[in-house]
Parts: sequence; structure tokens; C-alpha cells
Amino acid sequence: MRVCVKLFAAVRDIAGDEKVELEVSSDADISAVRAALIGKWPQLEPYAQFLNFAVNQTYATAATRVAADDEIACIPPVSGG
Amino acid sequence: MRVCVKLFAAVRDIAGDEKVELEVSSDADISAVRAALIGKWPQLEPYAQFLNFAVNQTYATAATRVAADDEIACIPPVSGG
Amino acid sequence: MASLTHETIDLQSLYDMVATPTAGAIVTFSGVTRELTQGRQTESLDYEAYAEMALAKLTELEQIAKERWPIEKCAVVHRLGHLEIGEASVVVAASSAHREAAFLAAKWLIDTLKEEAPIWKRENWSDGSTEWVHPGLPTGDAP
Amino acid sequence: MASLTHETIDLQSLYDMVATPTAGAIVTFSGVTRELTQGRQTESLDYEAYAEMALAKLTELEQIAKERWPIEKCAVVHRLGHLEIGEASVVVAASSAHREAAFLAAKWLIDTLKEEAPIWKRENWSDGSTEWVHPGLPTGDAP
Repeated sequence: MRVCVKLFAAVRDIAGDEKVELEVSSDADISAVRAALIGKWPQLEPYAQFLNFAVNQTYATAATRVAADDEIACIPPVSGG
Repeated sequence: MRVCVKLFAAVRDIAGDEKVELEVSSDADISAVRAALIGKWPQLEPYAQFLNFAVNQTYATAATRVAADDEIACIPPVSGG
Repeated sequence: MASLTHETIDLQSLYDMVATPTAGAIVTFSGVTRELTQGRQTESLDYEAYAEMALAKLTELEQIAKERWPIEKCAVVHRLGHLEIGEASVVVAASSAHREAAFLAAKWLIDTLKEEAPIWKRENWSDGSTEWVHPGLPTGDAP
Repeated sequence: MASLTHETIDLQSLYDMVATPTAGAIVTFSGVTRELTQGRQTESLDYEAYAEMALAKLTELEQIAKERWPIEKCAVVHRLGHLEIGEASVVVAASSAHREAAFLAAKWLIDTLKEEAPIWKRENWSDGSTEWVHPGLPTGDAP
């Protein structure tokens, strides 16, 4: 299936877009989404372990399953405040 | 000697004046000033142990000696803030 | 930058007093007149001070706070005279490079001024009676 | 009462949001753009957020704070977009009957939003370079 992932800050700058489409298997979880993202942008590889993800605006774990219509976002380490 | 004592809040209301003159011995300390104050207004007796004093705008102890031209103040328990 | 005032305290002006390019954190504390104190209805308050000593004491507390925590600046202003419900009786502000120090200094300043500054409040209760607040004094027919 | 804004944050309006007749204490925390960060000169900052989630997260933190401490109200506003030195990037306010709770809740809110809110800042250094701040990411030729 095809999922859409929102990107922010340095990750968005590297990918050059605020939103990317990734092809993942129909039973994909966040670890599969992460792998697909790194596969598309190998420059992100050193940061892979530091990237969190959110599904439908809630922090997800590596095992969180995703569906094609989920709102998925890649959340690099935050620095608000 | 004659010393002048500034009064505040409930103590001032009881004495009816914001400034009182008290007659004390020439080697008087704050405990003597306290005793002279209570002697003049026996209604203050229940509160005597709760009354602090300041000499020249600094908190004093019972043993602090006073002079005729010192600025002496009776400081009942504070409630600012 | 301690002061006593009979006017409404302006929070923004306290903030501006402690703002500085090296400060990344600014904490303010405002003490506000409440409607209910231990179940009794307060109509208004009056504050009075031994003004010269109170100002010296507040200035001394600011100095101690600056020695004790890595703060950039701090300021304290205490209101005197008649206050209606909801008005601030005291505002403390502290600025620091990192937030911990500003929080600790502001907390210590308000805690300590409440114990040491020669300032008193009088509760004007809604039943028409008034009462100087002297913590620890025997109650009942207290002055 | 969480919000995100591209405008200057008004401290007084945050104070007014949490003021209430039962509150005797109001604490505010302002996070301010500093001129120097670890020795480097900052020219300005830009903040961006995953806005919908950031707003949901700030609202959730306000709820948790209200459950954890006896506070009356709390409010958080985070600035987005371009900020000059000295401007507030975030303001937190909390009110409570007694001061302890307002201090603790305000401190927890700023500590926790810095860890959890999906908001990022970009340092615009005085040498003309810019850098997204991602704590923990490998440095050097970091993105």
C-alpha cells in the first residue's frame, strides 16, 4: 500500500518536500515505514534511530501498525520551548 | 531616657497612635522597650511574645541595646505577599 | 529594583525590568487577592508597610537571590493601600540563562518576603468587620 | 487554552486567561530568544510545528497538569515563525489558590512541552549559517 508521511525541520529539508509517499506492505508497522523512508533518502541513515513517528497525531512505537489513510508524521528530536 | 517607637497594624490600632514615646533606663535593650510598651498598653500583654522589634530598620533581638536617637519599630507578625 | 506602590502593579513592566539579552527564561509570580479565605468572604484588603525598612529588606532579598542562584536580574514590587478582589498585591520577576534558576529564585523571593518584609494586610470581610492578619497571634478577641 | 501563534505573545493576556477569583497565585514562565548559545552568536530564530499535533499535545499537557496539581487554570502559547533576539518563543501561565501548585505546574508544563511537543527551532547564526536544532542527533555534518 501507499502511505503518506509528513516531514519536518531538518528531515523535511533533506527530503526537499513536506510530504512524501512511500510504498509499504499492507501489514506495515512504523519500523517498516522508517525503513522505507531511509531507503528513499539514504542521507537520513545516521539519524534513523533518533526519528520518532506519530500516527494520527499520537506518538507511535516501532510496532504500531499503519493503514493507508492514517496521518503519519516523522518527528525528529524536538526543540520547542 | 526617652525612646520613640513606631507602631503598625493591630498594635498601632490598639495604641491609637503610629508613634509612641516610652521612658526606659539609659542602658535599655529591646526587652526593656517591650516591657515599657506592654506596661503602657496592658491590652498588648497576650501578644508580647509575638512582637518583634527593629532598630534602625534591622531586626533586633531581645538583647539589642537601644539609644535615644535610634529608630525603633515594633513589628507584629507580618502578612505581606 | 525593589519598590512599593499605591498604584496597580503592571506585570509587563516587571517583565521588562528583568529582560536582558543573556536571559533565556523569565519567571513571574503574582500574589492576588482571593475572594475566599478559609471559607470567609473577603470584600477587599488593605496593605500597610514600615516602608523604609520594607524597601531595604526587599532590596536585601534581591541581593541574596542573586548570590544564591545564577540569575541575571530580579525585581519585586509590593502594593500598598486598598486592594479589590483580583488585584495583585505583590509581583516578583526573575530572569536567568536557564530556567531552573529563575523558578527557584522567584519561589524563594516570594516565600522569604512573606516571612521577613514588614508589611501587613487587613482583611475587610463581607460582613463589614475588619481584621489585621498577624499569623501566630492568639485569635478570639485578638487585636 | 493552548494555542500557537505567529504574533508577538502578550504576557498580560496569558495572565488574564488564568486569573480567577479563587486564584491567589499566578506564575508565568516565558522562554526568550538569547543572544548567545554555548558561545555562538544567534541572530534570530525560526520555529515550526506539526501544528495540529502540537496543539493536541499542549492541550493534553494542560489536562494532565490540572489532574496532577490543585491548580485553577493554566494556559500555554507557543510562537511560530521568525523571532528576533529577546522575543518570547513560549509563555506558560498557571493559577492556584496557594502558590506551591502554580510554581510546580508551570515548571512541569515547560519541562514537558520541551520534551514532547512537536515543535522545532532553527538557529540563524550571526555568521549567516542556519541549523535546525535536533537534540541528540549526531553533529558535524548533521542535517
